[in-house]
Amino acid sequence: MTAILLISSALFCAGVYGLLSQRHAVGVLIAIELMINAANLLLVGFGWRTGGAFGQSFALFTMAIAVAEVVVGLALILLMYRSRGDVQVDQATELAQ
Amino acid sequence: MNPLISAALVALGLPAALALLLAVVPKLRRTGKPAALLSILGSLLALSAAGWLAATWLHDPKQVLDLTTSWLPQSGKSMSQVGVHLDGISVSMLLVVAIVASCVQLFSLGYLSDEPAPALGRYYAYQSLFLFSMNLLVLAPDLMQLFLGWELVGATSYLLIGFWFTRPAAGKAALKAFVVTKFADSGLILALITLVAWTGSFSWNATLPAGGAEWLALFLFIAVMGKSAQFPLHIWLPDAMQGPTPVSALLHAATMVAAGVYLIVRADPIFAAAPHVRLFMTDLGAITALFAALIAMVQTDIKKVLAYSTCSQLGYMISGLGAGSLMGGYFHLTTHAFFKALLFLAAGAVIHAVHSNELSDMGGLWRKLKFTTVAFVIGSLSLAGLPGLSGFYSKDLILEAVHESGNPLALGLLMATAGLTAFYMTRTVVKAFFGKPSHAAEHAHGPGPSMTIPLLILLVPAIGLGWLAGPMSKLYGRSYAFHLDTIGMVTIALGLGGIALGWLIYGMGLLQALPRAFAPIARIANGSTVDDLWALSYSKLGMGLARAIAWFDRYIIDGLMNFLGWLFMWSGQRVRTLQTGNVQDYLYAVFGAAALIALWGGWR
Amino acid sequence: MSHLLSIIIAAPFVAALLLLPCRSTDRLLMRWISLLGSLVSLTGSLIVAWRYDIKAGGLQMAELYPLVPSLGIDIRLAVDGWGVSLLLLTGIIITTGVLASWTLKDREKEFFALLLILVAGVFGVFVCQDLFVFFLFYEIAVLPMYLLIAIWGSSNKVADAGPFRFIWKLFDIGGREYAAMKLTLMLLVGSAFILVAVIALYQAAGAHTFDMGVLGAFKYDASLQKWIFPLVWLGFGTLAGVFPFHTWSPDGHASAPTAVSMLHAGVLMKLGAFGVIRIGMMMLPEGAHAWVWAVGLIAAINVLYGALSAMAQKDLKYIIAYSSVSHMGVVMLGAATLTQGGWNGAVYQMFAHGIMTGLFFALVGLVYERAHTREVGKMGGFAQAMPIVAAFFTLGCLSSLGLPGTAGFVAEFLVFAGAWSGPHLWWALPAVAGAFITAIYVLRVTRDVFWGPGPSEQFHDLLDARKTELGALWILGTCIVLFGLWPRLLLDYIDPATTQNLAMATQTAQLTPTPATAVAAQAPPPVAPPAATAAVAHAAAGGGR
Amino acid sequence: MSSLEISLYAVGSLTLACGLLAMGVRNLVHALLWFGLSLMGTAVLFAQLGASFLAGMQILLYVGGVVMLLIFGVMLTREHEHLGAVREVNHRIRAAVVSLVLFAALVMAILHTPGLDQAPGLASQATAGVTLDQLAVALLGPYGIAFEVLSLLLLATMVGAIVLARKRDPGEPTGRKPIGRQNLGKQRIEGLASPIIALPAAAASVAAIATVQAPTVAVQAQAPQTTEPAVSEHESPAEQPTDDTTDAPVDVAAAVALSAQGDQP
Repeated sequence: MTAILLISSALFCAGVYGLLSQRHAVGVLIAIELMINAANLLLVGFGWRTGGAFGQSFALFTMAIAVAEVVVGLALILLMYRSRGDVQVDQATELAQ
Repeated sequence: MNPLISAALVALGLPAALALLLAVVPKLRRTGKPAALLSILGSLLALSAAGWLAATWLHDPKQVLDLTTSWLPQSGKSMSQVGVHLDGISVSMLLVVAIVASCVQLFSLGYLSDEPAPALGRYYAYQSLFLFSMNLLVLAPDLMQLFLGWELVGATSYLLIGFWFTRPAAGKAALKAFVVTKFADSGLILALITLVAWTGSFSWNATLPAGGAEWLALFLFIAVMGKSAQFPLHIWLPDAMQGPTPVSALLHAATMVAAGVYLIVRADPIFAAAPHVRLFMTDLGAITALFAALIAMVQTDIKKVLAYSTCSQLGYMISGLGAGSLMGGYFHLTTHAFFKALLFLAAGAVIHAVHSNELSDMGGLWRKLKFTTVAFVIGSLSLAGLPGLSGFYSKDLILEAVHESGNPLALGLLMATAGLTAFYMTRTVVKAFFGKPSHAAEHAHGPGPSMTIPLLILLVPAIGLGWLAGPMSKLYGRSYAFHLDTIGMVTIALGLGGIALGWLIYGMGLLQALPRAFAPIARIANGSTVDDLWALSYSKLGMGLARAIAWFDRYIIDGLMNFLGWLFMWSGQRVRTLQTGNVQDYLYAVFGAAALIALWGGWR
Repeated sequence: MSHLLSIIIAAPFVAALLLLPCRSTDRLLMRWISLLGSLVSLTGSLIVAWRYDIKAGGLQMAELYPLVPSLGIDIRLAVDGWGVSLLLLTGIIITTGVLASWTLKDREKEFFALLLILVAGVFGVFVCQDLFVFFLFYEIAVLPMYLLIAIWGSSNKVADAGPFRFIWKLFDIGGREYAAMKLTLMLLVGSAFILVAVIALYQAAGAHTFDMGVLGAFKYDASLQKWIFPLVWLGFGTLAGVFPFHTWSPDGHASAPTAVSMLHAGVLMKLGAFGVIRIGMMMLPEGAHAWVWAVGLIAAINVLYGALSAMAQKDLKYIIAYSSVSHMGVVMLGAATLTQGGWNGAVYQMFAHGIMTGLFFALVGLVYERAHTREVGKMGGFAQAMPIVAAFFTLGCLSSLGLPGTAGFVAEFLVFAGAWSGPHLWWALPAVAGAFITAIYVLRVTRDVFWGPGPSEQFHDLLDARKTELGALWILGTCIVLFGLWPRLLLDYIDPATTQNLAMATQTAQLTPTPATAVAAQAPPPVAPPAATAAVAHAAAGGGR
Repeated sequence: MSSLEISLYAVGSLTLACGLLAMGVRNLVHALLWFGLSLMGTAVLFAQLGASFLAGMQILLYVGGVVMLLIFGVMLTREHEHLGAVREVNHRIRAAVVSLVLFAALVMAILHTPGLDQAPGLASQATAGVTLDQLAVALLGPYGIAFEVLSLLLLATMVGAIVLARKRDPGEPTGRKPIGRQNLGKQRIEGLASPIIALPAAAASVAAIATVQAPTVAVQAQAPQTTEPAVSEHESPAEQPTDDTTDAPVDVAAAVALSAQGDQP
């Protein structure tokens, strides 16, 4: 179990690193996916440890949601590209205005 | 109700009702003459009531009548009473006030005949208000009501001095008069609150704690100094001559300024227990008397001469009261009220005739204004203390009292003043009525009946009141019989000498070196010196402090408040820069915080 | 149970609601609705005064409507003698205020609605006997002021100087938005203090009621009182213009439109002083005793400082505004004496100053409307064009400097006497001096504005007071003289109430030497932990606004 | 250390390496490929943990769907060519520090938690894996509601993605409409209309979800009817906010009108 936890947290932290260091919006999306994967791994891992179908069921749900999220995210990236002409996350500072 | 009290209430209430009527019915006020006649009628009715009362009291001076009602309740009890208090003093004062006021109101009708109707109505509204206020003061059963009247006469004085409000000088003089007397009245307020703190009432007969009387008397005397124009608070009185001359006669010579003397008479139990203050009063009164007389010597404005003379005579009264002679002070108040009112009204007739206050615009008027000349001369002689006229008796009383109190300094000053008084009055008389007529005097016209009748009425007491000293002394429970002693003779000699000197210098043109010798003294003593000091202390000290405080308030206190606001806005701006709008920066915060919290949790 | 008091409070509210459906062109209708609303309140106040049984004293005409029973919040209305006088004052001021703003020509509907809502709050404060609702009404009375000043106000220029000059770049100092914002912010900071105090009192008493009678009878722990009293004092004192938290007042009053200045200086500032006495001194007697030296000292500063500041002002409205600061100092001074005379005087001064300052602001509004300037130096000789205004202004001045025969005298004199017979004698001296300085500046203003040779040519359309304005002036002027000549009209109400209230304010002070055990027996359940208090405070703040 | 653990560590470190590479390389397409590899590694881990169905789904959905989608996204935005995907060095260092601290904290927490590796009571059964039957029963039985919600979510996602990504017609106005009095009235009515349509739809959805037994079809049949026409007729709602952000002070009336406009789905 420790192994799964360690691997999962390592993956998650890799995702965090990506999330903070990526400039391209798609890169950010990848990082998020990676983190979701780490979470999924954890779900499956705990499901494996305690038995029963709950871990896998929720992992499945998460997967579906993640896919949906990617779709919306991509649509947003497209929109961002259309309205701003680039997809640089560090350039998009409209929130400050 | 006792008919006597009803009469007093008439004297008190009728002017009040008239003043109210004229104030709230503008239509009536704007008619002018009818309003004036109404007011005069009111004063005459008040006069007859006062006359009846006085006649009653002449018969039985010991009688005391009171009608009071609670005015200020405190802790369920009455702290202050208002009403009427009738005794010999108040009744006699009431009569003096009523006579002078009636004469002045009558005189004003002629004097102000050129005024537009609304202004005339306004004038008579003020006059009625004044009569009410003065009677309120005179009939006061305790110090509180006296204070009410005291302040109200101050206010009417303010209104009447500023009657010609389009003249900047009038406005200035009114303001000055009010502010100076108000300053002094702070003393009276202090006296009142001290009295009520010690005794729980405002009665002047209350028993005071040991040594308390000195304080009280001092506080009271500060107020008297303002109202009765004692040095150095006399500065408002000469300026107050900006008002119409009848007003000067009534308020600033006969009645209002004498209120200070009346206050001391009323509060005698307090003053009697305060020997130090009395000593101070004697000296200050004497100083004022001489000082004002010196200034009067060099005045060129007939009203200013009379104003400084009033100051000087008030100094006499204060000095006499300080010496412990109630009778002297009060009797001089009475005689002075009449002859000074006479002088002022006669001066008013002159001013009305030549349209100028300046002595240089007069001269040789006796040919045109015979009766006025007679009135003025008799008034002057009475003032100068010529034996047989009323002023002589009262002045003599004061001098004797001061002599008896063993105060040679004050006595010397007062004697010198007696000589000076005769001198400057002679100067005025000669300059105004004899000698070469000026251009304006050539075209002078005599006064109408509404102006001569009051003069005639006032002549009677100005001449003969001295003989009433005996009956009046009964008011104080003392007997009085005139006797001539050394002091009296010296005074007569000084007075005659002053007259002679004045006649020599101004009438015959001899001894011209003497006025030139006086010039430096007069310059030093000139009224404007003290005035300038006050003005300087006001504009530099008072206004300077005020400006500094206003600046401090606007730029430091308020500045601090603004600074506080600025500080919040500034820190907001600083904190705002944390919001870069960059999502990743926010994520740094999120994950960084999460990491730190997790670490912290692990640590524990 | 009579509904008189609730009618008085509700009438302006209802009038404000009735204004809402009016079309903005129905000017006359809206004015009449406002006037009627205020007249109903005024008449109600007069009836209250008529029906109030002076002999019986105490709180009368009680009404009770449960509001939040679970917290013990009820709308409890009742009046004592003080309430009667202050109700009368408010009724007079709102009526004359509506009359004085009869000619307003800018968004009347909103103006009158806000004004009436505000005054409903004021009425509420004066008759409310429930601490929470008291606070609620207080806030209702304070908040509309922002809009009233920011929308209908006027601005003036303030030269930049002093160490904080750099702020001028940031704020429009002297502007009406600035004035409105400053006023609102300062008063709200004050009410935050009050709220803390209110919650603390509620918690400490532990009686689960906000009934001021119950809370007032409760003996709070002395140390608790000592820290709550300053909160109450500063909180309400800000509204009463206590130095150095008075700076909202000159700017606010100068910027506010006529009726708002009248109401604010005339009545609202009294709310502050009333709050200090009612909550601070009566419910926290020991706290008051511990702090009264500071209250009196600051009040003495207020009197002199306000008067001197007024003396140096060049703007007519600022002069009156600073004189309000000075006169409110007299109120606070009277309150601080904790004597019968002082309290009588304080309440009387609330009334007298309210009427007087109402008159002043009505007149200044008139002058400003006609002359289009407020700078004293530019005016002169107005008496010839507007004699009535000049006459009433002079009357106001005379009352302001405490001339006998005007209401101002009675009030000031009572305070002087109270201070002189109290424990701190010397307080009377600055008060007397303040009255003297007041005489200087008010009379100088009268002279500069109204006297002298006729007005210069730029003032060609100086009209004298017109119908409704004349009505307002007459009402106020009559009150000044009436209550000055015959103070018993009010003192008969005030004096017994003062006796009772003063007993509340001094009762525990005498009980101080009670043995510790007895105190412990009476002691409240331990004060709620700070966190809980804060949470409740927070919740109440959320609910209250 | 059991063999399972060793293999887990092995596969896990590979997965991690791929993930790190995906986050580190400058070329976005390369990064995507590394990401795909990392996903496959996760699938292997799933399989090792007895979730073979999930492993399959992982490869199908993620590697087959998501990575492909992302590659399309990269292609569409044509950004990868001239700019690196990662930020400057100092940013990367900062990011590394934060993530390492986070990792350290997590590791600390994990290592301090006792009893993680003790065999639980059900361990034997657990290692045997979950059958597909069990999973299916769980999904449609106890987790039925979640399942339904998920289907709605997917639908909404679909609609949203279409709306967002839809290319604007050249003739369509770009800014917000000028607000005149007449317009305002009309827009108000329209603004009122959209909640009138939307509210019953939402209510119906909630009702459908609340009753677990309710057939999925009913929900799906109702929702498109109400939302689809609105989408095709009006401006897209998400464009409105982006317009708003550009000009800061908005008149209250205008803001109200805008929000009314924006309410139209």
